[in-house]
Amino acid sequence: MESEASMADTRRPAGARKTVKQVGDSADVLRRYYEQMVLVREFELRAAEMYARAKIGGYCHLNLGEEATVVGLMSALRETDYLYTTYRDHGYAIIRGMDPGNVMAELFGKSTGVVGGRGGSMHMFDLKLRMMGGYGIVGGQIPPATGAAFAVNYRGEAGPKSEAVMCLLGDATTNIGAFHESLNLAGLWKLPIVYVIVNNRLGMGTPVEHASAEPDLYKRGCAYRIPGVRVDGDDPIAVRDAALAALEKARVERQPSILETMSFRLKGHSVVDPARYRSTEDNEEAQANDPVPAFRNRLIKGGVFDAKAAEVIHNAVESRVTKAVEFADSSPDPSPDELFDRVYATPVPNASHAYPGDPIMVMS
Amino acid sequence: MESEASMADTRRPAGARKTVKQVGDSADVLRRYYEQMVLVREFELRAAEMYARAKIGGYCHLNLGEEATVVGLMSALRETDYLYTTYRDHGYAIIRGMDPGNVMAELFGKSTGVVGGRGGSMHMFDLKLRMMGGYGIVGGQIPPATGAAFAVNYRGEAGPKSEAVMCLLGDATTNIGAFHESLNLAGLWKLPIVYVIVNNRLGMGTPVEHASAEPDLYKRGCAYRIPGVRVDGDDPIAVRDAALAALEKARVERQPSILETMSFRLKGHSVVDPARYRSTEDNEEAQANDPVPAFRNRLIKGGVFDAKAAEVIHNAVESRVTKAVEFADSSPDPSPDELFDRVYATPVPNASHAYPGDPIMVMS
Amino acid sequence: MTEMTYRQALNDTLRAELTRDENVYLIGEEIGVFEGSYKITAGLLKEFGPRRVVDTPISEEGFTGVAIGSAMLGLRPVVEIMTLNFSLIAIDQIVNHASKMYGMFGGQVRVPMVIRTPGGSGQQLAATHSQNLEVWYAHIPGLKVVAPSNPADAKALLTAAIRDDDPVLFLENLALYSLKGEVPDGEQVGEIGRAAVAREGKDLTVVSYSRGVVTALEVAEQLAEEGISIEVIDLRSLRPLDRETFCESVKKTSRAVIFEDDMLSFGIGAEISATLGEAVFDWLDAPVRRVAAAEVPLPYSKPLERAAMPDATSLTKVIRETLDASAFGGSHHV
Amino acid sequence: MTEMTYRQALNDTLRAELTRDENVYLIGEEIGVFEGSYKITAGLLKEFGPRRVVDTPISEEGFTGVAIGSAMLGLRPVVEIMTLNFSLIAIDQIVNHASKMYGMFGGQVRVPMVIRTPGGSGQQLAATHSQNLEVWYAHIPGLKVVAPSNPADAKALLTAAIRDDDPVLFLENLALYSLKGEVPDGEQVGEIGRAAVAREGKDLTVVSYSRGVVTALEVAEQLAEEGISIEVIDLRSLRPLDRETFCESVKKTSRAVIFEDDMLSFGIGAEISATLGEAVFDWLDAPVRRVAAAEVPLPYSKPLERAAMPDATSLTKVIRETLDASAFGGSHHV
Ligand SMILES: Cc1ncc(C[n+]2csc(CCOP(=O)(O)OP(=O)(O)O)c2C)c(N)n1
Ligand SMILES: Cc1ncc(C[n+]2csc(CCOP(=O)(O)OP(=O)(O)O)c2C)c(N)n1
Ligand SMILES: [Mg+2]
Ligand SMILES: [Mg+2]
Repeated sequence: MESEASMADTRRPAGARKTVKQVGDSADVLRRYYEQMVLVREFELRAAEMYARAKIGGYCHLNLGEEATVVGLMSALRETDYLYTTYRDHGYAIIRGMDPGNVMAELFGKSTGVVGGRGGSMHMFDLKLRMMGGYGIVGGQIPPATGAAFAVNYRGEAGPKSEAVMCLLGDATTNIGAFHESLNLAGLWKLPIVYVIVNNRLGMGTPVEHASAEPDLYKRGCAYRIPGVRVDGDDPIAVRDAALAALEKARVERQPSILETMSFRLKGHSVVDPARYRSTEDNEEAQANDPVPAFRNRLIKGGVFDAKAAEVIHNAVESRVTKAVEFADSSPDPSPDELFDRVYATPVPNASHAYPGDPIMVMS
Repeated sequence: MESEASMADTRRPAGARKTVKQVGDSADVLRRYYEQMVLVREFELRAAEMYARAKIGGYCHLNLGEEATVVGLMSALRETDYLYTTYRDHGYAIIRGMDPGNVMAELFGKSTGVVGGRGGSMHMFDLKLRMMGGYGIVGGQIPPATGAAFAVNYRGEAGPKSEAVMCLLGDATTNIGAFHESLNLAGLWKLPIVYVIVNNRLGMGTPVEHASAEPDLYKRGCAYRIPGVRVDGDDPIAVRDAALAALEKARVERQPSILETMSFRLKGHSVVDPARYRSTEDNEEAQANDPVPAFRNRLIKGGVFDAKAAEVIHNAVESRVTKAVEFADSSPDPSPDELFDRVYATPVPNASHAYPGDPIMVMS
Repeated sequence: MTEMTYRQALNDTLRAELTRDENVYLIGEEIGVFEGSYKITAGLLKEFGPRRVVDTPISEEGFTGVAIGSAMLGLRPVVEIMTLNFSLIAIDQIVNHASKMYGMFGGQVRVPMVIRTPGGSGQQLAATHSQNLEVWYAHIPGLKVVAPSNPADAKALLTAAIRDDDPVLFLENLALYSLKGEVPDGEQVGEIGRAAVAREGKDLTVVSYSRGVVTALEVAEQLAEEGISIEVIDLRSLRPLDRETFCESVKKTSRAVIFEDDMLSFGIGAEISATLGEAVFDWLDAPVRRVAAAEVPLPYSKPLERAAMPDATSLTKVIRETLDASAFGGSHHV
Repeated sequence: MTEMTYRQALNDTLRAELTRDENVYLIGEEIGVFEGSYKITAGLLKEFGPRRVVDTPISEEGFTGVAIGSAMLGLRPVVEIMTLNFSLIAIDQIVNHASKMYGMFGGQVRVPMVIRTPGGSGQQLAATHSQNLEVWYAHIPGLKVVAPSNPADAKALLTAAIRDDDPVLFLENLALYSLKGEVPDGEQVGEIGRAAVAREGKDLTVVSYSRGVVTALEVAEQLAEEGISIEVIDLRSLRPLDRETFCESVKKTSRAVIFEDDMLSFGIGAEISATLGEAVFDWLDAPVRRVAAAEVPLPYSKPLERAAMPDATSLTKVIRETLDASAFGGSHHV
């Protein structure tokens, strides 16, 4: 019925996740997913370590606990699709295709970083990969992502070959005005976009129920006739399949939708947050739902690999992350004389190139 | 069911409006409502005339077509309640209790205006009457109105004697971020407020369906578990009764709600808008639904008064409006030496009192 | 050359750019069916259709951000924000996003967009609808800000802004829309970042921009009759700021007055005056004065509004005081 | 007197005002359970409960507006906006509403509220999270803006701001929170609108505010060893701006340098310099120079960030250049 957008919670108890046989993906695919999840996990643990060793500065938000969501979402995207993320973006950047070395180098602020050391942790970007950026202003990415979908619509026909846009946002971000204005425009103009609400139950220290008057976030599209689906964010397969369906709707029907992935934040909001505000129960629940060992055991149970093979994958990933750190560490800092290289795309006269303390102009 | 806020369209075809007997109000009450509707109508027509004669400047938005809504809403409010309106505020100001002379004087920019000539058409305000202002920034009144409800909650108990807040907004204003953030806070914190969406089918030249992805605006509270009711805005009784019920919910249950009143804008967006973008059918439909003659006929049919008595009311109102104009016209302009009287409520040293061209300071 | 209004110059330029480049589109409130609050886009919806001329809901933050995202993918949106006052709702998208992306993302992505919006006071629109906040935008790296004062510059600078690969805030003014002037025919691409000598003179320099230039030229004309020769500098571009042009002028005249519609403290004139104080210190014969608006929420009442706004009278007064302060005895003395 | 950090001074003051006046309440993101992003409100939720210490969703525009409305009814909210950068989302409520109401509504309604928010760069937070936009607010009539540079002023000015009946933007700085200083015990009510002579001197005046004052005092201390006597003016209040105090200082020293963390063009220093250029023109022995940030979206990389920010080295350099420009040969000459 036109006026009632469909809303569905597709989760099943963790125990009842589909077996490897049921999902029917090849062993190679499942192994790759596991490897990618481990890569995100190891990269983030190392990033935390490097932050503690002051190799990384500023804010640093990790995907720990979000690995299955990262892998599920990224495997649903095509090369031709566009991705907008939040500041919690390392894992997405890597699985979308950035070299972990360049991502780590960005964290180190080096000239070999994905944006030359200008953005840091919150601002991974790669135009070729259509990874359109991490964004540090809560909700700031939603209008531009909606605009990317507008551009796709402006240029191309709807259909199975159409490009589409995926816009990530956190649970707490559904309470900001930009979310409302953007979803209304997407619903009104029928834009090819999927808004993925990565629900890790917390916005910094605030639980969803204390932030959103409608805590079933996948239902919040009701005000725009935008359908919503809630999925188990700890299951990469479930996330992938739900994302594929939502992207298909975007490509073919130009129907924007909400996909809410339910997972847990295993650590603090950022590396410097001890998260004292979390109860032991909360922490235990989060740890109990750690998606990495869960997926590992599922694959072992399904006979995709055995513990030893998993160990081999793990070690290979570790050395890859070690290489990334070495690359970042040995890369040069950007030079101060490059300070004014990136102010304007189109040069114009009289743009200021003054360093602090320079005379405003030299008159003769 | 907790997660499903109730949404109801209570309208009946105009022909099937309740008869005077069915509504059961005393003849005095009904006569007063009619008189008030005529007062708004005549005041606005005169304001348009005065604008044409350059007695009024700036923007000027009229309540023509909104008279039944104005009277219905204002009769539901108690003296102790707080009212926030849009820039389309003349009628609300007058029926809330401001003297038409002072309102007209404000339009004339005179020192006897309700805000001393500083605000003009869009900014009627009277603290004693708890008319907390007309607001010219679309949606700008919604967060402060929500804050007024927050203050009521902060100070007083819920219950039938509680104060409540009424916040008016136009149909097109439901698409701005401030609407979303405010309703989420009201729903989350259970604030005593009624958001009245005065739906006149248009935002300037834009029909509701071209602005809102959910054109049934009373349903837009679904994203905050806020219930909504749609009512016939051309029927003062229906509006009043729906507003009373919503206010009661706010007082007793601290349940915020949406009340959508359906009416028609009889003229352009503002006095200078010829509304060429409207089709003849649209205009005819609007005129056919003019609430003033409709209510007049209803009262005549119901035996509340006859055509002659209605005429008498009309003439009395006209001379009252004429007096208002005379008062405004004969009132003095504010004097330029008062320019700096209203910058700060708490005086502080070094506040600038410089007129254009004054030296920045006199050094000796 | 054709004589036309500032409004017409804008309308013609938008039409020309829409025709020239399929990636150019217009987006904003009431620009299509309503033909624009101030009729700048009149006729364009009929001519180019709803794909190229996009009416939006009242969602400044949303549609400005949509324009940004579409520009990231190579479209060239021209956004209309109904008045500068409403840009506050979109300012996070303009300042924290559009202006930062090229630099923060390492030069990988360009944001070729124009935000057209009228500022201006003096229309009795009261405090919230009469602001001149261009100085806010002029302070922001990554953004370009232009404020043409006449139809010819409006055409040339709007063309340049649309073809520029950075976000450009294009400041119009309610009081300029009906102003007439000669406009060169055919394609005219102005240069962002250059001021103009709007009138040559040798006794004193008046620096202004947008609507202020019109008043400055009137005053210069009148004072010329008394043998006082005023040079008028039209900044045209507020960011980048062409310091050289107005500094060279003041080196010649040795006296400067700044005329601006915004409020004095921390306004546009402050930067002009500070620049002069540093760069041409040795050439100045008198203190640099600013003629700007009184610092109050602008009242609706006409007499109060007039009292708060700078005008020809206050400008003339300050010019005379500045000349007196430097013992000026008329052009023949110089 | 007790020595404490800037953070502690704020925390103590909030506690004292919450205790003193039932109408005072705190509202903002993560100020309760999380105890504040920068721990300014640590312990206050436990002490005063959720009615007085209100955690909000991420809705800067919404909760700032809620604070405004509650202030219209007589409450005295103290809003925390996590950083100045995020105030852009609430700026329509702050500038178009809170700042306009008292004047626009004819003085009928007061809006007694404080908006606490830290600005500041130098934390490697990159372009969107490192801005110093206080000049925007300093330009707005109806608003008051203070920017204390030390714990004692933080206490006195926050107390004054909470008791003031107008909206006050209270600017903090990430780099100041852990700064220690002597704070007078007991109630201290500062005066909004007054600058301070942070250090007396006679050769040159450095005008600064907030974090910049700390650097200015360090530099003054070092130069003193060379017999160069620097007077340091701490503006403290950006609106109203205490022009008299810094003008009197420069009349005495005849030389001025402005030190600011924001970007040079159209920054805070522009107004200071313009004021000096007009008001003490005849007393100036050298051009007024400004030491401010480079005009780029601030990069994350530490070396690039450092290169873009003003510091003791650039300030010292410009002080020396200013002294040389006026043939200064050391205090003994004066
Ligand atoms: C406009 C704005 N307000 C506040 C912040 C500070 N902040 C950064 S992340 C965050 C919490 C966001 O939570 P959520 O959306 O659930 O995403 P998560 O961090 O859990 O992935 C806040 C409040 C910000 N960056 N931008
Ligand atoms: C933030 C903002 N954007 C745009 C405007 C210009 N504007 C004034 S009224 C209006 C239409 C509002 O329509 P609606 O909410 O339906 O109220 P109505 O005028 O129909 O009563 C617009 C776009 C404004 N005042 N503020
Ligand atoms: Mg979260
Ligand atoms: Mg409407």
